[in-house]
Amino acid sequence: MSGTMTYHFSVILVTFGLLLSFITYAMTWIKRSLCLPFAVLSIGFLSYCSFSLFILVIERGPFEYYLGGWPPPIGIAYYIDELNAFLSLLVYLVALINLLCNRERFLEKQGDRIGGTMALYILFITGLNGILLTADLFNLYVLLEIASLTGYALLAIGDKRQAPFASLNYVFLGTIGACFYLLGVGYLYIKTGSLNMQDVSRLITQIPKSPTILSGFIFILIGIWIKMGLFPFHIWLPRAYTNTFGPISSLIAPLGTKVMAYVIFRVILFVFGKEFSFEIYSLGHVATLFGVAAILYGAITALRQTDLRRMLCFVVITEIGYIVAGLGVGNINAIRGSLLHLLNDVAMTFCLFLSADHLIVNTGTKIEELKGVFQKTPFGSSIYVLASLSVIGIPPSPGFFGKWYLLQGSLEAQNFWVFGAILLSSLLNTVLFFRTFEEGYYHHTESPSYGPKKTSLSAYGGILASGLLVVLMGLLAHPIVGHIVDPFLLRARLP
Amino acid sequence: MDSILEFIVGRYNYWLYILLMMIGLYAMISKNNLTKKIVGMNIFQTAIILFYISIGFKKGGTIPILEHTSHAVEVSHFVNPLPHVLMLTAIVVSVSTFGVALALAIMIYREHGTLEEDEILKCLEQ
Amino acid sequence: MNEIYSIRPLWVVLISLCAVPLIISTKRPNLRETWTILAGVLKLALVLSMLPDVLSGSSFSFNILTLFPGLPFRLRVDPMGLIFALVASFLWIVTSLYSIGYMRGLKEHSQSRYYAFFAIALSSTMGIAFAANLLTLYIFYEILSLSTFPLVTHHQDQEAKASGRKYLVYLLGTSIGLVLPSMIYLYMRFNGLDFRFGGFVPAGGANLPLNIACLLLVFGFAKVAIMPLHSWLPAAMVAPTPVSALLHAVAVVKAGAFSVVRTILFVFGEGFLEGSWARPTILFFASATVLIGSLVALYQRELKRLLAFSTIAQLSYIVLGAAMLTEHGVKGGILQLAMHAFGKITLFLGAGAIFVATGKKLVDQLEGLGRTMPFTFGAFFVGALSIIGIPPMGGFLAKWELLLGSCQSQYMGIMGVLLASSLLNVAYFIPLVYRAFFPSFPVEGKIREAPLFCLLPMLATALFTILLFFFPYPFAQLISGLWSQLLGG
Amino acid sequence: MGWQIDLLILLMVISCAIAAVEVKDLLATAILFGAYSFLMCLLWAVMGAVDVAFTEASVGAGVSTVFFVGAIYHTRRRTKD
Amino acid sequence: MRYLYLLLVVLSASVLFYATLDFPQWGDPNSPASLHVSPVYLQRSLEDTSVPNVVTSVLADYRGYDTMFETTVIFTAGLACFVLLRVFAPKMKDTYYRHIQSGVVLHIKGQTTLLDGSRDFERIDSRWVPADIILKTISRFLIPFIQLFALYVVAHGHHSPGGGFQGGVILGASIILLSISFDLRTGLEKIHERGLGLFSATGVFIYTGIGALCLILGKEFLNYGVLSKILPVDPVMARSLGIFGVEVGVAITVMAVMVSIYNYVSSEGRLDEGL
Repeated sequence: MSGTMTYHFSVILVTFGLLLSFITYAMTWIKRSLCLPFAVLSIGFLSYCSFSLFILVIERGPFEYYLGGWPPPIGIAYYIDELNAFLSLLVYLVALINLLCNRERFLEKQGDRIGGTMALYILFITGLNGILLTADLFNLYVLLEIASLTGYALLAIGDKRQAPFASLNYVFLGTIGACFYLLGVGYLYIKTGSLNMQDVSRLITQIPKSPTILSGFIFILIGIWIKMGLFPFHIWLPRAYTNTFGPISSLIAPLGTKVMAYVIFRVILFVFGKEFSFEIYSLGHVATLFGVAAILYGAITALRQTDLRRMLCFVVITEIGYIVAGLGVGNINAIRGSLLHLLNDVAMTFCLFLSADHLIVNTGTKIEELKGVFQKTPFGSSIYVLASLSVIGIPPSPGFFGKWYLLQGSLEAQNFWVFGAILLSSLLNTVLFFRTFEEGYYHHTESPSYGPKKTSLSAYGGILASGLLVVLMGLLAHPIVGHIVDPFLLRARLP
Repeated sequence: MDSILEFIVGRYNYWLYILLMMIGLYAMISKNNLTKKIVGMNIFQTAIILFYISIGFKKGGTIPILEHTSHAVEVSHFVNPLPHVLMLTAIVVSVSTFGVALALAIMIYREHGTLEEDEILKCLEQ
Repeated sequence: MNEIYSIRPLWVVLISLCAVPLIISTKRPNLRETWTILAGVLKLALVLSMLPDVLSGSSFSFNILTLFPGLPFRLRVDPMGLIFALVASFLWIVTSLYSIGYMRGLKEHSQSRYYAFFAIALSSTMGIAFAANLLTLYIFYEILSLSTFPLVTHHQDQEAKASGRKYLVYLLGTSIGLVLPSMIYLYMRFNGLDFRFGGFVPAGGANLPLNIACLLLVFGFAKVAIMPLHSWLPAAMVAPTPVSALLHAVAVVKAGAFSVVRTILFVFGEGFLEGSWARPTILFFASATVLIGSLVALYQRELKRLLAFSTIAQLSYIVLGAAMLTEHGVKGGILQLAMHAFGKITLFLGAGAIFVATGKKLVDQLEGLGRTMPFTFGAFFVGALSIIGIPPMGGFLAKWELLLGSCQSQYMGIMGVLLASSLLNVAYFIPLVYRAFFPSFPVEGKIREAPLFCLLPMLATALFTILLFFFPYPFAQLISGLWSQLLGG
Repeated sequence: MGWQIDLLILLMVISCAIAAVEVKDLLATAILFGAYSFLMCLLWAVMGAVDVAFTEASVGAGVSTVFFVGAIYHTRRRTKD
Repeated sequence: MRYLYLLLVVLSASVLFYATLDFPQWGDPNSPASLHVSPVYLQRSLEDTSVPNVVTSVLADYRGYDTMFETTVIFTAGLACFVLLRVFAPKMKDTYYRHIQSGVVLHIKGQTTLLDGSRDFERIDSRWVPADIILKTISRFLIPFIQLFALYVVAHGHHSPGGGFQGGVILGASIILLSISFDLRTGLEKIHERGLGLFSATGVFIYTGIGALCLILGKEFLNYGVLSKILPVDPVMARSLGIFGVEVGVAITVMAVMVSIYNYVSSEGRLDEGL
């Protein structure tokens, strides 16, 4: 029994996610005060499940799960390997820490609608989790829709004037992205007849030079790149993440774009195959071009921003640029670097947004309003400094390791565009973040009249936990690459 | 000569679906009124559903409902059911997005008093 | 030459890090200062405990964790590292005592932050000293520049902001912009960055990218303040004096010099550098720095800026010594690393004492202070002599070795540079001290000596500069051991 | 005979779509949008997708038109472009 | 700016057109799509699930997981409208009462509670338009039949086109018809917001619950065959019953969500008087 029980573990994660979110919503009509504690408990339980799933996968290696008992081409299958189990663990950790850290602010902001918001919160994470684990192209579309629908609703909570309009723009661009993805899947379906990833990749190799497969490839890529917020399609990202409610931006900013970045790797390496997409469709040049453009655009526009959280959004765009540039370079070190950067980036962006949100609560959203914040909340600002140093890429932090592999890969591939762009953006990031440090550090008032706003103990605990997560990811960089990233690359038959 | 005609007859449907998609996409991108954009979005989604259904269509195939007969099922008599299942989901997804977009439009109207994008952008600037 | 695998080097690095939480948490100033000094004493004791084994030729090493395949985060104690560690840890104790007097004398604000970042800076200096490969050195190098930033900008005023910005642009910019790419290139080519006697780059210096990598590394470690990238050092003089005393005379700039010597001797080695065009360029820039540094020091009005430019000149001695690649040249360079530390720290402590006692900063304000502050100016005179290289002071030994080395190497021009710069040293130090003792006009006003806490450390370092001339016990033996391994290794 | 009907309905669908997008009055858009959905459902019925046609008729033509009219009721009816 | 959009649209149209060159003929029976997986569905549907309508069997059994997430999507839409639009704060508002016999209208300022007691006063909306009597009687007459038809559609999903979604929507539409022809308050009296919320949650809960039940009984998630352990039927009938149970769950959720979205959209979240 225990053998099958652990085998079923993968689907428990998503199923209980759904069940618990329905109960959380039902709680608003049964006993409204129970909603928040119930949500916190359920996310805690889900994180425990995802942790044990991760341990299970590390021990027994990847495995497949047939939904409804039907083998893949007929039914839908799950495929769980080390990388997506670890990423789903990160998703749950981020959600748990974020909720623990901002419980009071959610309650104070949403009041009686807290049950619905918490249900959306859990559904968002379950949707992301489903995207990570599924091995069926159409199921990926449906989960994509759940994640973005909950994303639209959550992002609309925020200041009344800006958030709904930003969220509606996100709806339009997100729907275009999802429909392009659906169109791409349709094109693959019309030529291959199946929807399972492995099945489709097996059939595609038999019909290499077909315009339908090529345009299917193009549309799937464009669709996911819109959801990822890559450079030319990033228009929705800064406005959506800046005007929303603080804790929600620190939930969606680190997770939304990164899970879609994982989908890019899954689709290119496992559905179309690396040699297929790089040689025949010359993806390398396109991805490098877009990646470098994203890096430079993100770094330069971030310098011009006056609002702190808007500046961080452009940092997110730069990070996405790193990941895509690494994919564009194509050799094993660069892809290893971009995958590692993807994992580290979840922790870094989360810690950055959480601590920046803490600073914004105490001072104001503009950067020059950050005067003397280092003295006012020394603890929150030190975690903010830790996170930004990791984004710049100071050695002991996780950001450095990702950059190291990316630089090494691009040097081996003689791709000096990517090499130069990464170095230049690190320097621009340094200037960027030290500008905020100067604001916070220099305006030292002799008698600090105002202490930090009544931030509760759990808020400090949450920020500390996110800081520890970043430090841990830094120290564990080598084992992460060894046990999680390399097996994924091995299975993708990379040279 | 008839091969070209036959080629066209075999594909004019897809070209008209593409035209429909582009109407939706164009409306969604270029229209100034937010409600018009929402309508464009829905047209775009239904056009893709149309494309999927036409993948499954077979000439001479009836609706995929089988009777309890003795002999084996002749596959070419029935239309391919898989796209229909997929498109049931897509329709529900398009209605849900439609509902959420309308809710957002109402929120925007409650705050800004207008649904014209240029007026909203102007008063967001101050 | 056996390898002892022990955790001691890690303890040396971690001691002051453990002191940081204690420093931040204690409220009472006296208890807080005792933590700093206790950490300093413990660190020195641990470093000294490693001395006998290293002298007998063995070396300690400790593997903390693997960062990249074939590139561990590894500490390894060898004679050169030990010299630098000895100097830094001893002078940390001296400077902590001094800064108690200084900070209390001027009633500076947020002193616990000051001591905490001081401790972090020292632990990263130890890390640089004991780094076993280029990446570990780079990691500690970055932490050092970040932890010294709040110290340099301690006064948090407009001037501190400008100099802090320049400090960071130079140090972080060059380390990310220049050192990182060359390090990655080396790792890519030799997939390993461990320091090895005689360098791990194969002989044959005609290879262009390797030359460029060598130059990038030498100029990347901008803390050594070679001419084009030197202007952060005078700007950093806005810091409180104990910071400029320890950091900008001993820890930070010596870390830069130490890293450059590591790259020249332990990464590229003489096999590669003999034929390469990188070596003459380094020599040219270093000698240019020596001459121009000393010349500019002549025209400085502010005492600390004068000392800063003299430090820039003296640092390039070390680079010159290493780049000569002759036995005496290398010995002289490393000896200079130690001797200059003691000499220069005495000068800076003297300048601080004058500032605490009289609040005077400019050179020509020092007229006639020697009469009323005999001890300060006595120590100042001793330090100046050691910098110039007059026999009874330690500095002479280093200069002597350097001159011998320049004879051995085929670049005779270096001897001329060294002699000219010694003359320039005399030109800007001796008149200053002379005018202090024999003023041209009588000095009015009652000026008392500096507080005891400032005087004692200064006199101690002055005493040491003299002692080191007669018993250069630990450094001479360490260097001779080092050279035999370089040749033998 | 089949493909002529199919082409005719398709052309009507396209004209409904263009009209729905171009007309200025939102209520007219709602009605046209309902007609568009209904014709679409007709097209699918012709193509044998009976389930999907039924759903589109009830969901597309029915409920979303009601939501659309409800939303217009609370916002403005005239549009600028 | 308009030409840039036009250019974008034409560009994507050209890529789409470029792809159609390689498409199989429209409606050609042996196109790859209808040869690879769909024959399996057609042939095995009857003996696996004894459900003649292949679409329903694929919908709820072979690819039942998709439909579960589809129901979650519709549930999320209801949730989003609740979170975004619902306003709980009762604004102090004027209320209007009309004396039924004489037609006199009382305008009471700022008092929200109902005027107590007398039956000869009826509450009316501020923008009161007398609901057309013809409309009211017809809708009162029609609604039961619509609901009956809806239940038929849900129940008969196995044999004829229809099923959970269509039935749920029609059921919801009947209640919306009630709210439109009378006014939202009467619609709310028939099924209150609390009921709608609970219904939408229980519907999806039923669907996922059945799947979890199969999991607990040992087989994979949503594998209805294993229900034969607890139901006195053979695995094939168990599958068909599983499909029916799932369809009922879907119908409940869709009905509740459609009505609640209408309520929130038409009254801007205040749930006072609708259209």
